[in-house]
Amino acid sequence: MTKKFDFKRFVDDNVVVVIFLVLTAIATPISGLSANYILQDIFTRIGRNSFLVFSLILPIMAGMGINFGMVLGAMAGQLGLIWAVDWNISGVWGLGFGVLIGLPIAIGLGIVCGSVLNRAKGREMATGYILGFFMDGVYQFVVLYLMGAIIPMRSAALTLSRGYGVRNTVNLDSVRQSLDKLLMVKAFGLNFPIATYLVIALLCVFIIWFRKTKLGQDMRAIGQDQPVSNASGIPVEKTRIIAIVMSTVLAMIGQIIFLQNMGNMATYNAHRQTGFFAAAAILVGGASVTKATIPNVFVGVVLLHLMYIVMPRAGAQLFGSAQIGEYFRDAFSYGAIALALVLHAWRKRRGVAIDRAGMRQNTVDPDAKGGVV
Amino acid sequence: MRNFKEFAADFGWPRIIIFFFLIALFIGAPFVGVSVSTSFSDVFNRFGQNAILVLALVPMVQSGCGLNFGLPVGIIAGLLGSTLAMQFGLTGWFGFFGAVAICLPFAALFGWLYGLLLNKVKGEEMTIAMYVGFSLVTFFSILWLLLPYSSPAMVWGYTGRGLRTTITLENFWGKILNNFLAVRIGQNFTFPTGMILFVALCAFLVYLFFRTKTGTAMTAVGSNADFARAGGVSSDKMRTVSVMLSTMLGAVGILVYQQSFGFIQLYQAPLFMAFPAIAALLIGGASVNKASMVNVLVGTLLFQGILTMTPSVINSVLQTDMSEVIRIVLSNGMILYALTRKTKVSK
Amino acid sequence: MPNVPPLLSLKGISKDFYGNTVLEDVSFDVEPGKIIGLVGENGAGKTTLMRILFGMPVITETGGYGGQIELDGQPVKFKSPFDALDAGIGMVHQEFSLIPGFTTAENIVLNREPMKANFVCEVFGDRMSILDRTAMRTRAEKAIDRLGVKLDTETLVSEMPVGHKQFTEIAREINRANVRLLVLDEPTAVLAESEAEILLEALRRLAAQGISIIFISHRLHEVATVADTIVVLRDGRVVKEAPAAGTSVRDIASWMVGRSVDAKRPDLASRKFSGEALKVERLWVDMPGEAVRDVSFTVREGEIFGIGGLAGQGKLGIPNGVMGLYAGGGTVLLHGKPVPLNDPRGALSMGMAFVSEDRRGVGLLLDETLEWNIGFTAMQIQGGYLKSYLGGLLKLRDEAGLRKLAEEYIEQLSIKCTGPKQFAKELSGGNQQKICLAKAFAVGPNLLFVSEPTRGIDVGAKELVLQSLRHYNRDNGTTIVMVSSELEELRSICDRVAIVDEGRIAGILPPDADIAEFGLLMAGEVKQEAAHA
Amino acid sequence: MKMSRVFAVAVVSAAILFAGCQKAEKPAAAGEPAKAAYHIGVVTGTVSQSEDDLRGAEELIKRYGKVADGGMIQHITYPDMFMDQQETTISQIVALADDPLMKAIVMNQAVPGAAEGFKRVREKRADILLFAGEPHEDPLVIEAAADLALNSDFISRGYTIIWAAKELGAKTFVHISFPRHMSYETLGLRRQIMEQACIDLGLKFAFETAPDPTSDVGPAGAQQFILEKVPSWIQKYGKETAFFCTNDAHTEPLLKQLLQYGGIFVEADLPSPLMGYPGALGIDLTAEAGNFPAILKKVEQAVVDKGGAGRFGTWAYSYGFTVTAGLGEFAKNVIEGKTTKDSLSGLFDAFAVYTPGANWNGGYYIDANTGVKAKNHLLVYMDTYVFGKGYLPTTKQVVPEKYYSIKFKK
Repeated sequence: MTKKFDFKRFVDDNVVVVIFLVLTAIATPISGLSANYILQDIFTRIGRNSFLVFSLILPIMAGMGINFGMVLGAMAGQLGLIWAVDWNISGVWGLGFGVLIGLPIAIGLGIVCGSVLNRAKGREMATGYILGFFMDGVYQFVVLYLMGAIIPMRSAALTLSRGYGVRNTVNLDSVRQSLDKLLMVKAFGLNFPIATYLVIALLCVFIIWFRKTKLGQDMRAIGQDQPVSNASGIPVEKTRIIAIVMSTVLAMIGQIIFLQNMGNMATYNAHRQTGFFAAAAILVGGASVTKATIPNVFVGVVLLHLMYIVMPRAGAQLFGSAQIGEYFRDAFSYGAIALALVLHAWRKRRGVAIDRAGMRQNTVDPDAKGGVV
Repeated sequence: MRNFKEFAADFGWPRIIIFFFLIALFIGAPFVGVSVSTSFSDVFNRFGQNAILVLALVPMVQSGCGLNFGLPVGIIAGLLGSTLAMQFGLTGWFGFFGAVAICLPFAALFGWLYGLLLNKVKGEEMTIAMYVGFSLVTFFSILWLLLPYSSPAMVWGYTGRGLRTTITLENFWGKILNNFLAVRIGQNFTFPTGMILFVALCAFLVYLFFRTKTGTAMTAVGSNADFARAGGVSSDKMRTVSVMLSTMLGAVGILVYQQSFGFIQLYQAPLFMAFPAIAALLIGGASVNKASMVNVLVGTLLFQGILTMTPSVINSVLQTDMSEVIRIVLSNGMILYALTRKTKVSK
Repeated sequence: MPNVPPLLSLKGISKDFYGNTVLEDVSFDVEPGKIIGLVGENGAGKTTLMRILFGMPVITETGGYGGQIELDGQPVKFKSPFDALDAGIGMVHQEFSLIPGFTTAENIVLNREPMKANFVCEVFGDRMSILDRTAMRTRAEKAIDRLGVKLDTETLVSEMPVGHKQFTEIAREINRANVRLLVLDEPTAVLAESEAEILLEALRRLAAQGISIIFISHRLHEVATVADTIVVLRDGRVVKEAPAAGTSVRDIASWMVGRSVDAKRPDLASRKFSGEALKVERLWVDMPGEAVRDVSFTVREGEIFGIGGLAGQGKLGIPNGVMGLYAGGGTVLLHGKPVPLNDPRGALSMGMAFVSEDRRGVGLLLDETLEWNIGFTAMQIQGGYLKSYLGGLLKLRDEAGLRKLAEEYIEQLSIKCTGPKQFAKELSGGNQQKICLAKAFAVGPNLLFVSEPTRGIDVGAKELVLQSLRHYNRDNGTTIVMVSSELEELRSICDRVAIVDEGRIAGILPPDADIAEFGLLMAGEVKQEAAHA
Repeated sequence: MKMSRVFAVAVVSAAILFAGCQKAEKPAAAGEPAKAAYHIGVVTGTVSQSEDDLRGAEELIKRYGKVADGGMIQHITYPDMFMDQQETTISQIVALADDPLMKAIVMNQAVPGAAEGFKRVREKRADILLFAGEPHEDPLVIEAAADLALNSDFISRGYTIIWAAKELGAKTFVHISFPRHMSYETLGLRRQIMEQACIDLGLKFAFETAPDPTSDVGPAGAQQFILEKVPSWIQKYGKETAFFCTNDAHTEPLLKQLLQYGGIFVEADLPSPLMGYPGALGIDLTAEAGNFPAILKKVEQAVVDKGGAGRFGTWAYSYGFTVTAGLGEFAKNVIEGKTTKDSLSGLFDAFAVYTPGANWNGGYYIDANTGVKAKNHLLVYMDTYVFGKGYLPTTKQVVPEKYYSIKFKK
């Protein structure tokens, strides 16, 4: 670690962050939105999204890349909320009830997901992504055909009029923003959902604490070198499953926090893109598929959502067409993930090459370096 | 019995189950009032429509780049080809092959760039390909609005600027391959001879390609990159060639799809093309690193068969719309199965 | 202490792999606080012996072993390496097994971290305990102190020099509470001379603390200086067990390689060579585990040139470097023309061919047919076995030609297979090797590199492979450079044999030279002279 | 290192925001003379989702200028994947309220997330008028959030479409939809009314399922299904069958096939001369751009040429276009005090600006379950225009009272 601030190296290490900073820096003034609005939206979105993004940290630590299987956790959270609404438990208690219901489901799904990913070592990300699609089908089957038919439902407002299946949109009025409003503090003309922040802070503390545990240490070890960890007696497969289970459970809670702020839930769609947005956020925050930290999460959530807030408007102003702004936002978010993944993969390969070159210095006689490489 | 077991292991249980499921659907169809001849006609039609898109996956699988989740890259090139051909006012055979001629250089260029990119990210091709596809499609959504297309048949009617979401090919080259030498039997059955012939031609060309020196080298790269290197073959170059080929086939594939479908579909539509194609190839028995013409043909037939039959038959039987769920579980389950299968390639 | 049983006692250990005897009646004792130097050529059975001692699963999977291992006079049988670890046996492998992003201390206590229990453990078990960082550091420091070396506990492994990594590994093993016996497999191979000195010193300290050590090394002078007793393995037997005091390096070397029969090469006199086929000057090759540092030699036209040496010394790097498979530098001339390095195609185009030592990894397309395997290089490099259509516009594989080619070689090399369409992975090792040879022959090379042609194949097939090389050389006058770990083999077929040690040519000898000479070259004892060879 | 990064980001973000506000305030300081006194926010889909809605917004911009140029209209769009990305929809709506001059927000279509967005705007700025066109959420939900919700009259049209189909000679009526739509109260209820009306008017009712274009098959798969199925449907039900589908994406292939194989099409779910016909027939409308009567004429010509005279209908003006533009106009009038937000005639006057010569009808929504008449939820419809035949007096029809009391149930 060099003390001296090396600008080039800083840019090099944080290319994705820098690109985003520059982009938003250009877009923000163009959008013409007020600082008050942007800040308020950012603060709301931090509360809403960062928990979900946090659920990605542990699998990255365990060397499994970005856990696109976290949508399974989101589904579990939605099931929990559906029941909370169905049983008409309102307020924070409703959220707690949702978590309670979601917990066993998330653990079960996490074990399934972890086992599947263990069978697909080396391509966890693509597999997790497809697993999300696959489970989406199962989720639809459960929610659309079993609920109300086999699984009893009480509320008529929730069930489709045909007698079974849950409605397309579930109105979450009974729990709407119950966590956010538990301790809403007004300051500088902005609202701060302190209770939500506390929950997130608690999670941060948990993650910091968890890194210090034996299990956390084992995950880090596995993340860096599986064979060595295995040889030293760490149960690799089991630990990987635990990492995914924890990620799924966190995603479940995260989705509940997300939805309580949203106030309503697209029953069949809300979970679909959680993995995508969370991944985008953490990558934009400068994490790689092998290394992620708490600051990555916050930097990522702030930057990505800042872009989401300003980009459509900026695009609209720039091109004189609202829809181009919208496409602009879409293209950029996909492009950002692609770029981040490419840069990381490329840098990893370059790192290996540099390592080899370094080894060469050790092994190859300097006198012999007469030839051309 | 042992023979059957071996055969089953070789052919793969999921395929056998799907095969019998499809048979059952066909047997059950008349009982729920679904016309079998129409169904056959639809299956052939869809087979021809999708086969080249599935075929487009083969080169990249063979060269070890994995499943091409970035198929939209090729599709975009195809869309450029057909929209430009339309803009230039080409119609009929001239239009279709004009579109092919225009799209190929684009596809080659895109494929080359895309190949260079994939060579830089070996080992993570699939995830990255997925996002490259997404970002290119969304980027082109902007371009469809901004590019100075002016042919009245394709721009938004109200303002005369920007391309429509769907553009009809009716007065251009819609169904031109389908109708060529088409055989009509009875009222409901039409065999799209021209399209099937074109598919056969493409499949044959790909088959021939894999018998050339380059094709042989490409297969070797996918089978064992170190062997190929020791044999003086550059794996990066072969991979790039395979990506270009895949992209070009994807472009031609979407043109065939469009002429049969009757519309050009822009904006988000290309996003939905890659997954069915991949599922079809895998159902056909391909693995992540080995695919053959048989896999393509069998897979497309089975997958499109399921796609045609489940909505009509299952929904009629169960009186629900369960087919959606079945299809999602089936196609993604197939991809999942392939990804988690212990790779058969011995090292 | 006559009545105290030895710490470890191996009694009549024997082991065979599918009828192939690897160890036969190996017995020796390890007394507490003593250092045993275990030496032997590649394939002498050192690795298998250590695997048995360690209870590696591969041993039980292949039918177990004969004889008995006693620890403190009690017979033991380890089911897994963890049992061995529990019994107080530690092992340091040749390749590092460290977590790169962890610090020295973290690696030393890996999976044995001291922990502080907390209430969460009551519910979720021990793995939720907090690591006790201070205790970790203390324990690591203690282990390092026992070694008597200087290591910073907070340095990341990835940022350490090689020597420190080695010390970290050893410290990890001795950090175990009950460690009594340490097995070190070539611990000095990657170390510079000065670092090796420190390591040997550390070993002595450990021995003085009562820890027994089995020290495996090819650097005989190290073995001679540090060990109390020297055990020499050859062809699976203990040929000598002698106290180190009073034993010279030369003695050890000749025990190690010595065989009763000396190679008789009556044919040598009749072999005449003219001109220079290959000239290698100051070649370096960056092949992991087989680095070549500075190699120069000349091969004469029509000669069979042997390259020998122990594993990991760089002999494999030479053909791989010349053929461009690994990054390298230096000058290589083929018939006076420079060979482009780092360019396999360039090397092949000049008419050279290579049979790789990594048969399954590099040599074969396991999932393709024999025809493909044999004809591939010829097709890619020389454009052979292609048929023109449409006046040369389209060139397709000549399937008939390929089949004929394959049939020819199947016949000629008597390859056992069902036919040219069989898949390469279905053949036995020996026949796979013949396919690799056929692939190289099919190019009609003017210079052929053959690397470890007989590795892992049975005796009968071995002879056949060597025979076909000999014939090919005689019949076509092709120059052959053969790399092998088996000295006997080299001596039986080559016209000259070069021995590689630590990435350099230690010396070049005629095949019928005294066996001890070879032994000394391998042990790196005559580096000074070698520089001029 | 870590903290420095967070800090760097924080500092730069703050700098950006500061710069942003500076710039945002600049035009105000400059004080351009042509500046509008208040602003109206318009939220629509993109062209690929719903062209007409967006064109309505463009028409408003044409008339009243865009905010960036000192005009009145601030136009934004919701995401194409609005079901998956509600977060963006909500943010976009709330962002409009950021403008202190914003006095009204018009959203057409009010996709899921609209009610929540409106709620948030209310919490922040109670003075902003919130108009929801064609809401997707349940009536009670959107009524609670919006000042005015406006649907195409799914109750009256449930009867009138069947009536019109009968007028055009249909013996069977086929309703094409899928579960997601059928779970919308508005669409599901209309289907029940249609079924009842068929019984009363002596038509055969049939329900067909087609894939949802927002599912993983995408619009392409959904359209493919329609293309394949229409011929066999015609066979099954005969040529004297009227088809109706609830989804825009289905409309285009349906029209194409009906024109070829026979069949009747009364009007689309969201009728417009631009809906389906130009795409299905590949009509060149460049010369007529922006002029609905001319477009209608051209489309009519094309349909008649195809032999569809007397069998195909639409509304003479685009519903989506009119709702966007009309609600915008209405908002303007309300803000300027020319009318009040609960004035039915005021609304129809605003609509008339964009639909000269057309007849509108409609009324307040009555919840069938509670029997309560909503004060801020309007249902509207206009006369059906049949190509080659002219207007059908749809709006003159008296819808029997009993249809208003049918409850959404199956």
